[in-house]
Amino acid sequence: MKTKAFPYPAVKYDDAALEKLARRLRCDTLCMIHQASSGHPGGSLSSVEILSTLYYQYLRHDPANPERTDRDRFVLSKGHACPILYAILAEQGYFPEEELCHLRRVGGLLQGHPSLHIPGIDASTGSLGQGLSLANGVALAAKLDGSDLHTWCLLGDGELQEGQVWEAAMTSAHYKLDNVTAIVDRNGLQIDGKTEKVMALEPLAEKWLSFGFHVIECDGHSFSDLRRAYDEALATKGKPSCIIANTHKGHGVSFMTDQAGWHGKSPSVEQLQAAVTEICGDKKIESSCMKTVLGEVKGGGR
Amino acid sequence: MKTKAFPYPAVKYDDAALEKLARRLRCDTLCMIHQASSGHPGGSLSSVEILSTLYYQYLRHDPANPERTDRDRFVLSKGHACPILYAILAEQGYFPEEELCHLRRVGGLLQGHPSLHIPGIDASTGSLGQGLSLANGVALAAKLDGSDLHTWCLLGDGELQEGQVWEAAMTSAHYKLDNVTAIVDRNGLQIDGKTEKVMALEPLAEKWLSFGFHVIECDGHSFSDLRRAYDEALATKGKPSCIIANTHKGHGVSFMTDQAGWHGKSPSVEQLQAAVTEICGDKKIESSCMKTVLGEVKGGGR
Amino acid sequence: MALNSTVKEMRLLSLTDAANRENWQACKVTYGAALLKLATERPEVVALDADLANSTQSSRIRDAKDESISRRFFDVGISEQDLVGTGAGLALAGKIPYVNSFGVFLSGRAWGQIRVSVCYPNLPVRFGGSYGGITVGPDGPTHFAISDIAILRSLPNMTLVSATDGAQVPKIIEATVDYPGPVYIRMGRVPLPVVTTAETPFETGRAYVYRKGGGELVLYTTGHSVYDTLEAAEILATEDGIDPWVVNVNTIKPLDVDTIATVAKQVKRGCVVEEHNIYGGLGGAVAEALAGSHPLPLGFIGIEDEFCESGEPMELLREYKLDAPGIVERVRGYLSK
Amino acid sequence: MALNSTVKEMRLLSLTDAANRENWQACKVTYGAALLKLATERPEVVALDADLANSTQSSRIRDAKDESISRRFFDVGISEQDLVGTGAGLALAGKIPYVNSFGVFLSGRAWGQIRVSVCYPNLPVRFGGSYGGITVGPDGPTHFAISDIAILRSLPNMTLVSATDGAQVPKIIEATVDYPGPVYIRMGRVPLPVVTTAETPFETGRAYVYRKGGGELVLYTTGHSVYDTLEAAEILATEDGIDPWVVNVNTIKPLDVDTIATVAKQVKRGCVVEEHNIYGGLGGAVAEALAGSHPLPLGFIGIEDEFCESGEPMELLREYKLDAPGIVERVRGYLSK
Ligand SMILES: Cc1ncc(C[n+]2csc(CCOP(=O)(O)OP(=O)(O)O)c2C)c(N)n1
Ligand SMILES: Cc1ncc(C[n+]2csc(CCOP(=O)(O)OP(=O)(O)O)c2C)c(N)n1
Ligand SMILES: [Mg+2]
Ligand SMILES: [Mg+2]
Repeated sequence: MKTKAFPYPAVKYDDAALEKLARRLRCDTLCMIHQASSGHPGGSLSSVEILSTLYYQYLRHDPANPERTDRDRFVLSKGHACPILYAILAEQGYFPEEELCHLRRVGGLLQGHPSLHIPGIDASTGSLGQGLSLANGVALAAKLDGSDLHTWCLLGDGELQEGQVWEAAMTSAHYKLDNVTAIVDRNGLQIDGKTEKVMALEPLAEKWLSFGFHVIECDGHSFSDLRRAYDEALATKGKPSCIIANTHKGHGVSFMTDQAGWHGKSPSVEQLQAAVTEICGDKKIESSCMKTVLGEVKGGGR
Repeated sequence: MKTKAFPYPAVKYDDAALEKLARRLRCDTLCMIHQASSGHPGGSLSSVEILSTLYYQYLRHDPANPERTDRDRFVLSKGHACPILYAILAEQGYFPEEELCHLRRVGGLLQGHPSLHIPGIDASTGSLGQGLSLANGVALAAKLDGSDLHTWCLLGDGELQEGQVWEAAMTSAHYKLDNVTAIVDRNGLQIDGKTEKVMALEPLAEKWLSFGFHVIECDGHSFSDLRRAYDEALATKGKPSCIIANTHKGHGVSFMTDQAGWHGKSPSVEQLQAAVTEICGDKKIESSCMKTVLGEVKGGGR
Repeated sequence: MALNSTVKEMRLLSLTDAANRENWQACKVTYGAALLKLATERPEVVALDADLANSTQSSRIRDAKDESISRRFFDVGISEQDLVGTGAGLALAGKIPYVNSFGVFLSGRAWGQIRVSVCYPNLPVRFGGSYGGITVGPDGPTHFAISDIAILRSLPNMTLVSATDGAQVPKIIEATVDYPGPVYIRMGRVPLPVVTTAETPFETGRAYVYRKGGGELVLYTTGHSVYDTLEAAEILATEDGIDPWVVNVNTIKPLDVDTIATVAKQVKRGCVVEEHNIYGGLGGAVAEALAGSHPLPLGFIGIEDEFCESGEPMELLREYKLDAPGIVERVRGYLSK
Repeated sequence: MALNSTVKEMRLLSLTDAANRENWQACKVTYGAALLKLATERPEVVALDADLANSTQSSRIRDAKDESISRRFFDVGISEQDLVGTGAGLALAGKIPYVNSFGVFLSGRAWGQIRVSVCYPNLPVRFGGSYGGITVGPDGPTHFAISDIAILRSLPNMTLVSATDGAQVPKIIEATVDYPGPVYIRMGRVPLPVVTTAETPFETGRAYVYRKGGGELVLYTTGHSVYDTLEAAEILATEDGIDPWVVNVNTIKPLDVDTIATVAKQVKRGCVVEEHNIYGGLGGAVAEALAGSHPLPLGFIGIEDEFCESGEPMELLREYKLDAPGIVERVRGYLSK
């Protein structure tokens, strides 16, 4: 079925490259959210390794041909984490990096939640709980067409409280959609606090197991452990897989880590600078988004 | 908290009495549905023992005071099975038995699905998946009030495909609602066929377990086994219980048993007569509803 | 704009033929057949259901002998949210999904999914909204779809078509299959009079004058109320000397404001007749359109903001005064005010 | 019916004071405080949320120091269907539940539950519908509640109140706590101008004349569009010599047809101004009411059936021409047609 090779996944991204990239993507994400004065840093930062491993090493896709029908698909069911996804898509060339500076702004390309009209975005999301059904639909179509494309869907852990997720989980299993992988960003937090306190999800692996999934747990901040999980998911036949990726909300920025309060808050100038310093350490990283935003900041702008 | 004794549960209903009653309720149900020319015999017949055990031996309630605030509650989440519930409520005196003959008729009391304005009905249902949330709400209120009332909720197995059920299940468990018992009428059928073929539910016990319920399986047509299950549910503290009652759709009428086609079909005159003969055997049972409907039938009416 | 037609030009069945029960048709029967035909011709057509395949007749795809067709049917069980989402996913992958359930559950149990998963990305999902109105009958209030027009009409990108009768359904299917964006087709449950013929025109987005009248009154209507409204118009013409226009608002969104306003200009007053709540449905759409173009006094003949009760379909039309005699009575009441 | 009031009788804040940012209030702040007060006074009051307690400020109940209050808060997690159902169950057991979430999810992700679990049995559930309209802002289209009026208005038994400003919220809470049946209170998200004072009347089911005008134009409006509409009216009066009436349709359902029609009779034309889709919302309600009583040419000033885009709240009001200058521009456009 495949005719032309895909530029991604790309061999050049080894762990060192990914690691550097992840730092940059974290910075971009925070710069974007600072610039927008709103957005969701916590759940974006917890997904950085999950998404960069996926977008650079696994997902078969082509920024020059965003509509290629034989591409793999990614549905960001936890749509509020779109800053990190937008940062990746911009870095890969789906749209100009400049757009990152206009996140959530009138006239900008990048909406507060993912919209299908944005190049590289495979589904409109933001109303939680809807993504896995969409992924299933794509996967069913792929089976009909004899296509070997794979669909990936990233869900929040709090999001799993939406009943539609379990409706969709039944459907994935019933139709033996081994071309669907659900990834749960298990950061343990939702807006109102700890998931186990707001509305407990444990025993979570048992839930997915009893809904017919092959369940894989992994460290959601370790590239190698994520690869192990992704490989196992791709290798599992006859049933869908669910990867429970254990993460920390706000990972990479000490004062944001595991803090529910950083779910949907934009960092101040000082907080942004502190975060960038912490993320970059002595490594010099400068994306064009960072240049713009941090330049403005330094220049006393805004 | 209890002040006045409840007429139900009533000691006089031993197994022999219940058995006789169940035959009569089955006949009433079929007469009603025949008379209405529409309705749901299959899922009503599968719930006869579940409901008669509950309404005569467990549920604390008072037909003379349908609104007593300290009464137990029953939510028929699988609202389409209301004929059997209406038959019980009429037999217990909530409203005149005569009403059974006007099921689903303009001007009649008894709507096609349960409505709160009908005496004895504790919740409006019929749009599947909504009942357990209602039961939880009542149970939370009872906990606030220090009331020891118990809420029971009967769900269809196909109904468990509604995501709201799993949202509600999480809530029952999270708030440790040991005053809620969910009963699943596990008759294995939904409208489009076998549940396992349409949208598989197994492993069902594991699903409820993983959602934090104490799970009890039982024979849903055995009074004694149902009692064992109900007792165990009432005795379980600190978490909600789910009783998976294994049943047969259309139970009691051989040509309806395990037939998806009898989900929502009204029996013809001949079928009704055959069914009543089979149910009653040599026992002479004549409810006023049966008299009216079968009398009309014999008199060549309608 | 010139008035597009007269009854004759519309090539309708005579009301006598329409009243003949032998000619009555249930939308689901013609829908199922049309769907099967479409699936045979178009490999990208798929069908989904939520445990109501026999009722909606999407079972025609499921039970097709040809496995290349039957494999394009997906039952998701009793889960309307997942139903709509899965359909949207199939559309994302280039399919043309027909998503089926009872109107009340399809529109009302998955509204948030229709909004974000379908309408926002403007995907070509087709909704087979069977069991519209109160002629759903004995299942009662929980099953009546009498707010579906109101809640779908407010969704950007949504196209909302109302099937006049069973005979028109295949025509609607054919006309909308390649429509760019979501389409909801509202259909009745039981066999009902047929007024359209093979020659009666249907175009998405058009309203049609089904009866030319005098200067007094126009009756705007839709779906299976068209027949009863035509009947009522005859009675009013014969018995009251009022000669009403009848406009079939075949597509409720986008609304054919031109036709609606052009007819309004010919008359003193209008009534809107629909098997739907008087709030927010066709009545709302027509009132908005006319207030914006040619304000006309309007009477609203529909369900008067209540849940109603169980009953036989025809009995209910009588009870809620939506059969021809009921419409006549309500129009007279309106005119005498 | 005599016209109930004038601006003075309405005891509104002056527009200069209203424009002063120091006086602006967010509905959620006053809502949270009012809810806490109510819960303190009334033991049967309970509050529920679906993981948005800090945003809706139902957190005031959760975080109450008094445990006899805080125990009456229930978070059900991110599950709007269960949220509504659990609230309904609490009402079945005699409680007065305040059910909270963002308007778009509360009305749209649980519409089928609001219909069958709440409205059909007519239970006294109160919905705190915060984040109404597009002033939700940067979260964007998925989070805009611009169809909530349309989809709730079509539900029998539903009462739909629209908070004019933050100051009015406690008054609404007080007036509706014992209302027999469901009540939905639509509120804005961000701090916005306040026009009502402690003396401004609020009664469920009433619309109020907030500005008496001349014979040309009436502006019907609701919620936080009231301020901008009053501003626009001043501009139109000063610059265009049009002296518009402004009617605050404070309760959208049941509709105060009397007041709406009585004002209509004084003028040649009207416009409806709302932070909502022009289809099915207040515009639809007013168009229906006037078509049924006193047909008036109407212009519809709202969201023009689109999903809109992300932006800062004030920026969006400007972009979609729902701030005072935008309203003026659109009214002028309408009048020049
Ligand atoms: C249907 C719906 N309800 C509520 C919200 C508001 N909301 C946005 S994010 C969020 C919390 C999500 O928590 P989780 O899924 O754990 O995401 P993460 O921790 O990864 O950010 C909520 C309630 C929403 N977007 N959609
Ligand atoms: C939300 C909703 N979707 C669809 C239906 C139509 N419906 C009525 S009964 C039924 C099947 C129920 O199957 P199950 O829950 O197994 O009930 P039982 O077998 O006990 O009759 C369906 C799909 C409904 N009533 N509500
Ligand atoms: Mg989380
Ligand atoms: Mg069953």
